[in-house]
Amino acid sequence: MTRLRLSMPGLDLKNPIMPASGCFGFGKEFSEFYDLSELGAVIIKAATGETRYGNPTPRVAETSAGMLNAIGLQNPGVDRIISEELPYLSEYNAPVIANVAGSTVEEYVEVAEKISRDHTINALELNISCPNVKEGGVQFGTDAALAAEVTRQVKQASEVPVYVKLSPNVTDIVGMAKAVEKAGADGLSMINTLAGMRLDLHRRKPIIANQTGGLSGPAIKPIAIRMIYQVYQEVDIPIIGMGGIETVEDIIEFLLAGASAVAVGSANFKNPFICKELIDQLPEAMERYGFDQVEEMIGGAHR
Amino acid sequence: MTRLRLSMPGLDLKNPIMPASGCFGFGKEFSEFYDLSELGAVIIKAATGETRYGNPTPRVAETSAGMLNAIGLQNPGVDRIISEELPYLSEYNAPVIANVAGSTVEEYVEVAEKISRDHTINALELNISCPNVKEGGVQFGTDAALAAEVTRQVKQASEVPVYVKLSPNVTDIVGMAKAVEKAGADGLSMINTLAGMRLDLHRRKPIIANQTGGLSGPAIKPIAIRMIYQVYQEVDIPIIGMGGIETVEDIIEFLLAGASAVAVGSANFKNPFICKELIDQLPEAMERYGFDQVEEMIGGAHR
Amino acid sequence: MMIREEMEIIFHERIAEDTYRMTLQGDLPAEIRQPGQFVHILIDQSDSLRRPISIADADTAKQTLTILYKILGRGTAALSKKQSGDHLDVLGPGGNGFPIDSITAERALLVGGGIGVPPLYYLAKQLKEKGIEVTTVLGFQHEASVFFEEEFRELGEVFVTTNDGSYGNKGFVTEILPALEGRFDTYFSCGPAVMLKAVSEKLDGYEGYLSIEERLGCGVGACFACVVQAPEGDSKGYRKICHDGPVFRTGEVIL
Amino acid sequence: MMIREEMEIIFHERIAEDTYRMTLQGDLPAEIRQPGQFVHILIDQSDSLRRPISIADADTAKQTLTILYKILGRGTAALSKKQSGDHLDVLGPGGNGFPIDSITAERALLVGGGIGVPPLYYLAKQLKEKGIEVTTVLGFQHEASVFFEEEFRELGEVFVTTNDGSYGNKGFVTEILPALEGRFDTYFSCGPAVMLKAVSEKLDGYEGYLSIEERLGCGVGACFACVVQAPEGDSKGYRKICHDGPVFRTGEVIL
Ligand SMILES: Cc1cc2nc3c(=O)[nH]c(=O)nc-3n(C[C@H](O)[C@H](O)[C@H](O)COP(=O)(O)OP(=O)(O)OC[C@H]3O[C@@H](n4cnc5c(N)ncnc54)[C@H](O)[C@@H]3O)c2cc1C
Ligand SMILES: Cc1cc2nc3c(=O)[nH]c(=O)nc-3n(C[C@H](O)[C@H](O)[C@H](O)COP(=O)(O)OP(=O)(O)OC[C@H]3O[C@@H](n4cnc5c(N)ncnc54)[C@H](O)[C@@H]3O)c2cc1C
Ligand SMILES: Cc1cc2nc3c(=O)[nH]c(=O)nc-3n(C[C@H](O)[C@H](O)[C@H](O)COP(=O)(O)O)c2cc1C
Ligand SMILES: Cc1cc2nc3c(=O)[nH]c(=O)nc-3n(C[C@H](O)[C@H](O)[C@H](O)COP(=O)(O)O)c2cc1C
Ligand code: FES
Ligand code: FES
Repeated sequence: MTRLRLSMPGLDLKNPIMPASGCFGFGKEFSEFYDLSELGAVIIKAATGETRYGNPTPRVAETSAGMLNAIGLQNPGVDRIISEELPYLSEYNAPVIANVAGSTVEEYVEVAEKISRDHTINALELNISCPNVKEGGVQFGTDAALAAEVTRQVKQASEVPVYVKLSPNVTDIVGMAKAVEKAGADGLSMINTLAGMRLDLHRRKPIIANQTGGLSGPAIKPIAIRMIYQVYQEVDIPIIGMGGIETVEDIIEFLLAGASAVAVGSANFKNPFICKELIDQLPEAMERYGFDQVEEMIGGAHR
Repeated sequence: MTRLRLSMPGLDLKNPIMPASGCFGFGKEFSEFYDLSELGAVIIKAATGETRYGNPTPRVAETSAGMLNAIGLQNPGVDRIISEELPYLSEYNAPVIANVAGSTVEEYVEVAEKISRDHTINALELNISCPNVKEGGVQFGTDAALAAEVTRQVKQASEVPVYVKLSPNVTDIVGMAKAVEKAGADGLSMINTLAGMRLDLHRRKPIIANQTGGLSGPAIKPIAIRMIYQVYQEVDIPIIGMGGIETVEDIIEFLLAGASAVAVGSANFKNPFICKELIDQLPEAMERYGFDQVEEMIGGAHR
Repeated sequence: MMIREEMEIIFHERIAEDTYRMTLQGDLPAEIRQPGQFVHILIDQSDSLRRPISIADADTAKQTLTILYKILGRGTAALSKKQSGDHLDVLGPGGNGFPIDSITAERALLVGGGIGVPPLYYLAKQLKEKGIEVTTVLGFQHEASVFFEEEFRELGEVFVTTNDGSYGNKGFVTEILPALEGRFDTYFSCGPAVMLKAVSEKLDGYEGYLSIEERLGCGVGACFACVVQAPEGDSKGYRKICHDGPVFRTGEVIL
Repeated sequence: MMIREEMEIIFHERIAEDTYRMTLQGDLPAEIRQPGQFVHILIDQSDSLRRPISIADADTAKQTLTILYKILGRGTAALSKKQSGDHLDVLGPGGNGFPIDSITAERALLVGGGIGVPPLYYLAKQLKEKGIEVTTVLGFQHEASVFFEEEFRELGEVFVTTNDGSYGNKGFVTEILPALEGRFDTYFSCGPAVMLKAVSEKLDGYEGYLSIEERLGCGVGACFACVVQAPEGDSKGYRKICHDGPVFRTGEVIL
């Protein structure tokens, strides 16, 4: 299957498909459904400096062709992720990308320093775009100067390449992308969720206890494709694309727009086998659209 | 049906339901489906200073629970709208809101001046948020200072109240809302479409000839609800809510979030009778959720 | 008048490669004014846009209309899964078709390409009824995609071309046209944009009517999704395919 | 092991106000380990989230399982429209149920409220099989919403309460509990959060198991949508309802 291979900074991928952060935990649950070694890579749940309990429940709600979530970065903290979660993942033959979050630049740096030194980790995904916690880095994701600053410092602290995950909740996505590229980002990851809300008509209150949640799923795909298409034209670093992927056609669309690889998020909830199924289906779909190698598809809509 | 009545600056509405700009032309076509006098109001297609032909076709594409459009503000120009389109609408007993667009402040002012003097027009909707034309005012919709400036000048030129239609493609919707309120807006209209894209996998190019288009439909409803909820808390002017409305439950959700009235856009394409059907269904739905008057619902989620 | 109704599917069958014939029953057929009009179908309630499909035949007595469609994408694929007895949300009839009442021709030439063939069938039947002689040229990709040759043959002479020559004459419909010079006074054509352009250039000078396609939004003339430019000097500058068309007299719009 | 399969609906019937019973057939029932586990159903392929529904009964020989559900919103309303012969995309069985193998009670009390009743039925059957005496208290809103009283009666004594007194005893299930003091050594409860809280306070001191509900995301333990806090001092600090639960021993989580 060399047709599906590709390389990105820090990542030798046997295929361009990986689960998105927060939608796959630390992999254990999904390893009961299929062999994680089949995956292009695994992006694990956000790690913060300390244990976080996250937001009150309800934390999820369905919307038309999408869902809202406000988990609030619940995680056991970087130390316990390293000691309790990574050993299990290291048994599989798939690169691991650690999603790094924090409330301050110092926290980002601390997490990046610690987790990037674990031999299981091949790259970091710098999460400056979680819309669901006040102290969750969203300010870093909507201000280009702050984004550049945290990128610069994390880049210095990290032993592995750093992909910066961009927030779509901004006026100027290209400006954000260029700012973090200039600050040293090795790649981009886009998009995170859009801030949204749903009301419970009976209770007359937001369904999500946190009031707002992040919108994901097919509903946001056109926004993701637009942003990746625009950013691809303006930066020279590779993009991991995500936002509403459910089919192999979606994957081809992301690659044509400019992504080098893709992550599948909410669709894992509908179908826990989705990543494996998409990997199996990709070669045939590539043929249908006249592609031999994954690399031919990347940015294909710009030629 | 006094239960459905409500007043907003310049608008005495017999019910809170109106078709959204651009999705109802100038009303003529829909008058074959039902009596336009049943509508709360009619928001007509954008008017610019001169005739505009708009973008090349294709101009629309379907997406999951939504659609993209890039009409490009095609319209016969303000003079011909006044002479050829408004007389027909004036025969109906429904307030008319004129959507005003332009490339320069001067053009906005010219259109506002002319059209607000027509006796058919009860209010203006200042469209600073069309994402589909380079020279279409989108710069006014993403920069708070520019938005305030065009609002101020149009407000001066207009004989009728001015509702400013906000773009959701911004980092800080509350900041935009406050800026135009301070500049004299009588009300807000939100949201316009989100910039999006879909690729044709066979042609390997965007489906929409203009490349990007505006995303509308149920897909964007959670974003609209979130923005209206946030803005309602920070401004004192009424909001016309829109974005993905298809059912009476959707309408109640918009009102609870903070809208005083709602506009129905893309849903007119699925079902040309939708506005009338929603008006007919609203009283029963209000009862189901324990409301007697429309006004009780407005901002209900904030109490 | 356009109406919206849940029409019942009473017949549905594959008739060629990826091509289906479906008969729908309801009140809508009584509203059809002209051949060349279309119905606007909401295939699934969760779709955001309807799909326009030409009326290929109609029987007002039986309250039925027939459509012929080809699977091109998600919508038409979903349509092909529907079964007799199912109901479809149909809006129509839409647009202005071929001006059958004012046609004064004695001999008509019909030129259809691929899935542009359907509206010509209902037209051919009505031309024949008016006593007008009908000659038809049908172009397809290859043998497997040919349909309705027999049906047209019952109404007049038929020439079939396929791009690869696997059936009928090899080549494009335009290659047949020179041989037909002098055998018609008015022509009617429907098919892909490139074909319409080539046909109208080849048949320059004849009275001609073209049925044009574009991605539609509302389908009722309100959204400006479907405009096509009118020639310089036209006072409006454009036409709406869904409302002014889909049928235009040659020269009325720029192809 | 959890599997995902298209199960066939072989029985579907309304059994009370807005309340339905559905039997599904497939390979999944063979994987059930405990009463109290749930299936996670994708009602329509266009939905974004599955809906968790408790396994109310199962027959491994016949390869069937039964669910009982109430229409509460869009998903359950759509589920109620499905017909025998249709297929459902089911993931399961999920979670940890009632630890039936390690229960040493001699007399069990089951307390179910509304649509929390279903998992208790499969539990009651298995308790009875183990020779454990079963007493059941079922609480409903009003007469029209009462279901499965007879089914439980075949397994032991049953008390029914309705909020408005239109059937059985008037009031909440908790009002019956004092009268049952001394007639059980372990209790099992499922129902709305407020009821569980009241029941566990009333029955403080008894060994008890509670089945808890929350809006789920993945349903497999990966997304942290469904957490519930554990008492101070717990090393993890939380439990996942979909994975560690939905059944917890009293005191394991904060209600
Ligand atoms: C007035 C009118 C009459 C028509 N009559 C017929 C008919 O009788 N039989 C028939 O099979 N088709 C007809 N079409 C075309 C038909 O509407 C499209 O094939 C259909 O909408 C495609 O929907 P989809 O979801 O399957 O494809 P999509 O997934 O939307 O698109 C797949 C491909 O189909 C093509 N396509 C999409 N929309 C159109 C369109 N409006 N016109 C042409 N091609 C399109 C594009 O090449 C696109 O890449 C007609 C179109 C118009 C405007
Ligand atoms: C482990 C578990 C087992 C369950 N077993 C059953 C069962 O056997 N029978 C049954 O009828 N229901 C059961 N439920 C509840 C069921 O999942 C919800 O009623 C259903 O998901 C609602 O979906 P909907 O689309 O109809 O409602 P929605 O439109 O999503 O919501 C409508 C209302 O339903 C309620 N609701 C939504 N999700 C849940 C939830 N997860 N738990 C409780 N209430 C909810 C809320 O009050 C909401 O306002 C169970 C839930 C869990 C977590
Ligand atoms: C339940 C849930 C939890 C998520 N948690 C994280 C997270 O911890 N870190 C992060 O960077 N993104 C997180 N995301 C965002 C996803 O990684 C992804 O960017 C987004 O969901 C869009 O992809 P999708 O539409 O395929 O879900 C989360 C998304 C969901 C739905
Ligand atoms: C085809 C189309 C044309 C539109 N034209 C305009 C316009 O001219 N002026 C404007 O302010 N908004 C325009 N809009 C935006 C709508 O008025 C509305 O804000 C948006 O579509 C969200 O509502 P919806 O989801 O109900 O469609 C247009 C939308 C569509 C789909
Ligand atoms: S499709 Fe809307 S005007 Fe033609
Ligand atoms: S629902 Fe995802 S962890 Fe429980």
